[in-house]
Amino acid sequence: MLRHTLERLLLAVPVLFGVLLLGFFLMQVVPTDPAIVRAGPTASMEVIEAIRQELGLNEPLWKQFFIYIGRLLQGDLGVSIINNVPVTQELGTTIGPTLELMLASLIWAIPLGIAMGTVGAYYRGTFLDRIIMAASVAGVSIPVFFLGLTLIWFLGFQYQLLPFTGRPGPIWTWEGFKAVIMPAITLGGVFVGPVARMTRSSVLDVLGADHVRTARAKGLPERTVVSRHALRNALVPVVTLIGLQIGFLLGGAVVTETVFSWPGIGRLAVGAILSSDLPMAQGTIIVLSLGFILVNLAVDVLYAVLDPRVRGA
Amino acid sequence: QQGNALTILRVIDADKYDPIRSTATAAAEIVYMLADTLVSIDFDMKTIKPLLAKSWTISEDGKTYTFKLRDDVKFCDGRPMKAEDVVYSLKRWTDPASKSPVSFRGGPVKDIKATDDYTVVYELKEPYADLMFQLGLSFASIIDKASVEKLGENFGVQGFNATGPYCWVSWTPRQDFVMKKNPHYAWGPEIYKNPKPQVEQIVWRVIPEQNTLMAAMQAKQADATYYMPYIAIDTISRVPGMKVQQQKNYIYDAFMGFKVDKPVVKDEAIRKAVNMATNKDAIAKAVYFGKGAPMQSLLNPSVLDYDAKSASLMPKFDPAAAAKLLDEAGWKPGSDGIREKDGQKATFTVYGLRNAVNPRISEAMQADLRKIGIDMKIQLWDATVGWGKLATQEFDAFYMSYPYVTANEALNLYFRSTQTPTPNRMNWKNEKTDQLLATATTATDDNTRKGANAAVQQQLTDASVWVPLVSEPMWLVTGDRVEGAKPHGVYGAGLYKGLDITLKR
Amino acid sequence: MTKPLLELEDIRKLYPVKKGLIIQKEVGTVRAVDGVSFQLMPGETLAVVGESGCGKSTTARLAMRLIEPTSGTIRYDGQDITKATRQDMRRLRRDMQIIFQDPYSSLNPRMTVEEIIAEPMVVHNVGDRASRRDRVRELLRLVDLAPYHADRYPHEFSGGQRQRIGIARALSVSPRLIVCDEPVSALDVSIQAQIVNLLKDLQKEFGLTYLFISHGLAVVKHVSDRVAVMYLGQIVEIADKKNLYDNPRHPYTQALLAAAPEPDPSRRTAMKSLGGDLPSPLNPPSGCRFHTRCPLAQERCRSEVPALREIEPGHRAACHFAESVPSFTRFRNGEGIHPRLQERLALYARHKAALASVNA
Amino acid sequence: MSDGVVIPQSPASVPQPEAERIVRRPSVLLLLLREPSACVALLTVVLILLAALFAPWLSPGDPYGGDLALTLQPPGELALLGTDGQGRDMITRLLYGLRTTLLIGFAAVAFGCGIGAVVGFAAAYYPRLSGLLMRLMDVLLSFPAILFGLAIAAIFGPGLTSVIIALSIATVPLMARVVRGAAIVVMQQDYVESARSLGMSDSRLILKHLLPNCLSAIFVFVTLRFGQVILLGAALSFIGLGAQPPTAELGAMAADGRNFLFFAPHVSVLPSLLIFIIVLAFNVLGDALRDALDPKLNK
Amino acid sequence: MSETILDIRGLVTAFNTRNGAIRAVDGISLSVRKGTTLGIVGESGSGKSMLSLSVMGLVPPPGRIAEGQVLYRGTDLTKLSAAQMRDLRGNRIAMIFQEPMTSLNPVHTVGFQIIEALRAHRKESPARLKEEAIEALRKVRIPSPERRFDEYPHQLSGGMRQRVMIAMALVCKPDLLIADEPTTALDVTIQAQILELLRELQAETGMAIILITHDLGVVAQVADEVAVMYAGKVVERAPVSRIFQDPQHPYTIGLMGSMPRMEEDVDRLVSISGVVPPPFRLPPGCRFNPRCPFVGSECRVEQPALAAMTDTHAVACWKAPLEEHV
Ligand SMILES: Nc1ncnc2c1ncn2[C@@H]1O[C@H](COP(=O)(O)OP(=O)(O)OP(=O)(O)O)[C@@H](O)[C@H]1O
Ligand SMILES: Nc1ncnc2c1ncn2[C@@H]1O[C@H](COP(=O)(O)OP(=O)(O)OP(=O)(O)O)[C@@H](O)[C@H]1O
Ligand SMILES: [Mg+2]
Ligand SMILES: [Mg+2]
Ligand code: NI
Repeated sequence: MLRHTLERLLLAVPVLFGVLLLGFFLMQVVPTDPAIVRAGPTASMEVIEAIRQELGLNEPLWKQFFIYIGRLLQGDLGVSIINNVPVTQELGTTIGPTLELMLASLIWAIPLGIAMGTVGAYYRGTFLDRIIMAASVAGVSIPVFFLGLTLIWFLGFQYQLLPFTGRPGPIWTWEGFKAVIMPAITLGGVFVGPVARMTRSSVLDVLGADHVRTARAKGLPERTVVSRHALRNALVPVVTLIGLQIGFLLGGAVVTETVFSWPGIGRLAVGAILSSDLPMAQGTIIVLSLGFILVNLAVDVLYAVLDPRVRGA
Repeated sequence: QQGNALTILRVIDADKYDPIRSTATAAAEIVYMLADTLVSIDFDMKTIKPLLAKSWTISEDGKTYTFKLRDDVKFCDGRPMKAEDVVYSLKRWTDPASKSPVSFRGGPVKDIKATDDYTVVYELKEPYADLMFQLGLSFASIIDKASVEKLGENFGVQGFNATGPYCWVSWTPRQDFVMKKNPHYAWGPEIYKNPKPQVEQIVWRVIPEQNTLMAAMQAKQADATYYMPYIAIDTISRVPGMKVQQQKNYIYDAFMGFKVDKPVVKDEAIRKAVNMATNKDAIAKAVYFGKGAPMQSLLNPSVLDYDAKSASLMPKFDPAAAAKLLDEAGWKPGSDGIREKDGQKATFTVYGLRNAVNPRISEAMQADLRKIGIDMKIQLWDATVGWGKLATQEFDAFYMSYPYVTANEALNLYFRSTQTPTPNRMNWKNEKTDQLLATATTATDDNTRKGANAAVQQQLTDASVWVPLVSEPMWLVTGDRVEGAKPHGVYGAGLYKGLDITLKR
Repeated sequence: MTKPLLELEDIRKLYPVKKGLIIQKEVGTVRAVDGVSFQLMPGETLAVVGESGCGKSTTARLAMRLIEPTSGTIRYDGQDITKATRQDMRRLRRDMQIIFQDPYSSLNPRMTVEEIIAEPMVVHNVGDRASRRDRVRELLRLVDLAPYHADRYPHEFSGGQRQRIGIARALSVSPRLIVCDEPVSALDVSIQAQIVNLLKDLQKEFGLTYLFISHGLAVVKHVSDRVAVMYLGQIVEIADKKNLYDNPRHPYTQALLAAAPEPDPSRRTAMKSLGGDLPSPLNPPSGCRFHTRCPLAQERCRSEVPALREIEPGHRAACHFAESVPSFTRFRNGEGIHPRLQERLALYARHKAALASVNA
Repeated sequence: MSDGVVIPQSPASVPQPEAERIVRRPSVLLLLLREPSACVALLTVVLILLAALFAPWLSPGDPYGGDLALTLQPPGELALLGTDGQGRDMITRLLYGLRTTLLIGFAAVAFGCGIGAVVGFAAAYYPRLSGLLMRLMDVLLSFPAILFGLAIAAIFGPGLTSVIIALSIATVPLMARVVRGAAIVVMQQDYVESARSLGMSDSRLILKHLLPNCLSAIFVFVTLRFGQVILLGAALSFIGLGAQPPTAELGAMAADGRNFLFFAPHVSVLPSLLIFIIVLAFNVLGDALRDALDPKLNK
Repeated sequence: MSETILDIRGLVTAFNTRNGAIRAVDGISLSVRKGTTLGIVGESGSGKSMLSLSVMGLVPPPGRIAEGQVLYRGTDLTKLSAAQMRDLRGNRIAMIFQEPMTSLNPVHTVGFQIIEALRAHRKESPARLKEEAIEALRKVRIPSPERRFDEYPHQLSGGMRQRVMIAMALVCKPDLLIADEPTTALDVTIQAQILELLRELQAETGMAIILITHDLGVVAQVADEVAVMYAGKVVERAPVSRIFQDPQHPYTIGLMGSMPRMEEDVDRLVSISGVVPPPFRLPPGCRFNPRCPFVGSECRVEQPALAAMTDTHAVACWKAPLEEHV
């Protein structure tokens, strides 16, 4: 299993390289000149040219890429061309809040989604099932910012229950915990639906399986049958979905971070790409893609935990 | 609930807080509190008052400025400020070697030197009428040499040491900027009642989303902001405890500029027609919800050297006349309602930043212009890409809004032929303008300066290089804990030094 | 003497088993088919029997060159087709068709019966639209389906009917050889009997040659002329039907016969079955592959690979002791069916025939 | 023994074709219509399509010309659903916005799924290509869609084209996975083997056997993705990269209108609601299709 | 005569479907005595599995038991509460299924699944449970049961899995074992092993077995009594020897004839024409009539009841006894 994990890890390397390459060249085609960005709106041409020289932007493209990769291998992500802050430092300060936000969203969204899906599958075709499915479909149909602003309007402003202006501290502090609630509801809200739906169809499949009938024939109580024999087996596709949806979640994160002034990496990435802050944009792309790859790696490993048949392979 | 900290909300962060490295107003509003300048600018935006310099003299030929400094000024780290600090800071600003985008603001410097510990001599190669105002801008802040050298590129990113009423505590980009009271500070400009800061701590918080900002103010999660959306100002002013104040002398103007060498818009008739067809009153009402003033002149009436005569030359809103003008100039309506001349469609592309107002202004103008048969295509860009885009020659016209202190500054900045391609995005290269501006800039007497500036204003108004739109007012909103706050607004810095503010309880 | 229609000579199909995603390491080889040789005469039925996973389907696919053999030679009609080009193969494919086990997955659910049956003709450019249409109706009649079935989709049919459609498809281009990969295993006995009868009728009518794969010795006895018994990728015994059933010479064949339940309660035997399971074709046992389960295994069996050798004319077995293996006869002709039952069956058949003639 | 074979009395005893007929599985449409929620969804989709198609005829006003004197009017007599920040009639804007939004959805899904399907089939059919193709898809997949949107917008400038390109690219890897998965299952079916045994060409095999049997999986994915694409488009509009003014697009309208959210909620709420309805309808339809196409559920 | 363990009386199991109500089991009466085996044969879809699931109280929704009684040692199972039924299930009445590949949960170890069955009905210490489970594995002749205990189903061969299933079913020492086609998916050699095992275990424990199959050979080898089912009904019931000597129902005869035999060389098999009608389109009268060579006019009108011919032999056919034809 360790070997399995290691090999998956190795397999991720070319993907990561591809992401880097793609990211780098995408940034190159962006018609904005980073030198102008750095110089500011009222700078003169000479100043801009001087900055171009300084940033090495006059080097050929491939050379820039390899210089970049070379530095990357030494763990040097460069410094922001806008404010000279090392990219690693910026990433360091923003990744925490984003992780917190994602974690806070997933921690309720996944269990809730799974529970809803399971209940829906078990009571298939009943009114309860319909309600649950309607709710989960509705959940994936609302624009994220709309949900966020509505929450702010009601919970934050009308009833003044919760703060919504950023992250006063880590989520394990009381202030931080309160502040993360609304963003987490907003972001998690888009996640519950897909999880619930996938769980439902997956559990439904398994509920019809022979071994569930066997479990019933043994005289096990329904609760055990559903949790131990149906849900447990149904988790693999759910886990896959979660892995894939992490990417989608990021889209929501950018919006959520903006609405709630959450100082996360999503906003950093948007800002960096838009401002042609090449090193910073690259850095965020690496981190986000790496995150995605790692999550899916974890998913792979989780398969083996969930399904002994995968372990041998 | 924030204890004894004053929380100020704003919508955007600066990329760094080195006075000479950032032109953003978001930087200026912080730097003004962290550092001081030799002179201060009064609430009227016209009067220069002492600050670090208690007095000054200007030589007859207008080339030598001698400043007498206060002797009681201390940096945040407790070190007393001397003339050498001033010399270092000003040289750093004006020296071309420091590649600052704002060096030119220092004028044609010959030398800056200290004659004793408290005297600084600022020598120019030729007279520079704007100098005193420029010395009042945050770019000319006096900073600590040791700290600059120690932090290098990270000065204004990781730390800062200067003589402002507040000291750098921490900066989390895109989130919070925290500053605390400078314990030594007692040299606040006389425009304030109390020369000492009275708030222990100030937290500047970035809230990129307008609605959130508005809700946060109303939910009392913050104390002050001058970024309140215009639509909310009336509502807010009705909320008990909330105070809304307007800075009438605030100079921050929105305009549309033409690239005068581009097809279609190089035709003066088109430019004039656009000017006449744009309903500025409606824009001020609808887009600014009546909180902005329509601009009927090239420059802001509150600004030094504003020329009332050229303002009267500005054509009034009159779509019918505009249409007639176009007819006369040979622009005939085509089959689709868009005018044509010599096979050329009356269409042009406008670029601008995507901020709160530009989308709406541009759409309103687009509708106005369609009525007289001109097709305006809009392309708005996010703030960060936008500056790059606005440096290109891809577009025919652009939206811009800018803060300034004198007419001379504004005109020099935008209309000198040496300022192409940016910030002279109009590609306005006119010898007469250049000459007049040179005269105004080097004038040593007020009248010469005023006259030359007025002549430029008339020339530009006549050529319809700009379509002035709205003068954006500043509205300071404060919560019930705050007392003594008064909007200032120089270079967008709504609270300027932040003195006189106290927190109840 | 006629020459064989199909001849397999020492055919092997090995699947390397790799481990690892990047640095692939070969950890073994599945010897799915390991040196199989047989000849198939025109018009005869050769059955291949054996336990699940012994390589029957692989052999069938190899015979049709649907998969490439690792080594060995396949001759069709005297011509070596092992290295035939795609073009040549295409022409040959008209002559050989295949019928599959699973009647549910062998028909494309998105095609009508007509399209399915006509497809081989379309692919091989046989006839025009109208003639193909006629041919489809004719084939449907041939397999006891009605012409109006042509416009329906497979899901509208029962398993047996689908199998008939599969047979009709195979017959559409008038092949000479049909490979039947367990064509009746998935069907109910009653339907199985119908299909088996149909296959036999068709063979008689068109002189077809069948390679008939099955795991049921009973069915095989009913349809085949010769039988090959496979064990772990190899043929262990091949003989005429009569010889094989009356005088099996390989212990495995005997074990298979012994394990088949006898449909007569009066002769309940203690089912002396083989112990253990089929070993994995990955690393098959050394020597005689059957030695791990063979009741007669001796030291020699463990080390020495027995050759498939002729015991008597037309009867070959791969056992060192083929001659000395105790004789074993489980089923003797006529024995076992109670006379009363026999009468009943005859009566049933008569009534059925009478009813059929009335309806016709 | 006797030959008293009972001779059937009437021809009625001959097995009639009817008697033998196994009930036809009803068509997918019929199965869909059995489900009330699917009916409603289908009806909604049809209505939405019609509304978008006939927007110029249905709208009472001009989508681009507004009256700045009459901005942010609440729904009422003057304008049934009020006016927006430029004084334009909301109904008109919504109808035109619907057009653009559907265009984004259709275009992105068509391009993305088209390319994705080709890649997916290629990967399933040519195992040798599979590794390379799927790694490529992984690269696209690990590149967050929203960043794609940003980069594309930065290159081509914000606007419809960029949104469509970005969303198409983001759809490709997902579609490729779905198609590959479905195609591999189909490839294992005996009828594919049987088709191979006939020696037919690869193209015929893919078009005649593989594609039709993957269609249901494709169809379900497409309907669900359609909704997602519209939402992603709205998110892009939120950060200012969507359709540019004055183009009416629901996502952009909702995003721009949020500035008046607390004062003239209809400007943002109505387009949001419409997005919600579209996405909901397509989701429900997709789910119902999945059920209708699942042979397990209606045997 | 030994005690009757299970007595099914007029059992009807119905499904309400879109095509109308389907009676998958339509008025079946059967009984099994201690220590004996009842074989049930019939074509696919004749309701064999539904019958056994009805006994277990496991009819999948939307199916339900509509009529009749299932008397287990005199208690009517159809009247029991879910909890009471659960107590019996797996404990007194156990069941094994056709597909050993899918009937075990792939994500739990074999041992765990056996212990689970035990733990549902016995309160014992974990160590004791494990001991019993291993004992059960040993009983079904699984080599080195201690090692197998911790293995997952996919690590076992089909035959081994079926043994595990049997071990799991028998671990609580039930009175009645329902085996639904326990050997259909297995090779003949393995089938022989499993059948032998069942026979031995029955001799040892004296449990009653209901063995469902469609292989008449299997029935001949292990059943004491046979019930032939067609389209939800029992059409013939008799001791095994009678069924194989003197089948009365045309359907039974057809099945006998359809079976290829190794002891007989026949040119054509005697087959039954046609196919089983779908349950929602059953013909009027005798359900077999469209396929029956002996069909008469009465057959198309009225359903024959299962009538006793002798003490032990009952048949549902208007033409029975077929003697006069012989
Ligand atoms: N593509 C493949 N890769 C690896 N091993 C394979 C492959 N195809 C078949 N095998 C192995 O080859 C052996 C023979 O398989 P084959 O399908 O020919 O058996 P069979 O006799 O037809 O079995 P059954 O009766 O179950 O159909 C099996 O052990 C199988 O696992
Ligand atoms: N969920 C259901 N809905 C409707 N009808 C059903 C359902 N489940 C089973 N049936 C019907 O019940 C009848 C009996 O099915 P059952 O599984 O008992 O047959 P069987 O004799 O066990 O067949 P096999 O030999 O294939 O296992 C079938 O005709 C089937 O159509
Ligand atoms: Mg096979
Ligand atoms: Mg069954
Ligand atoms: Ni008779």
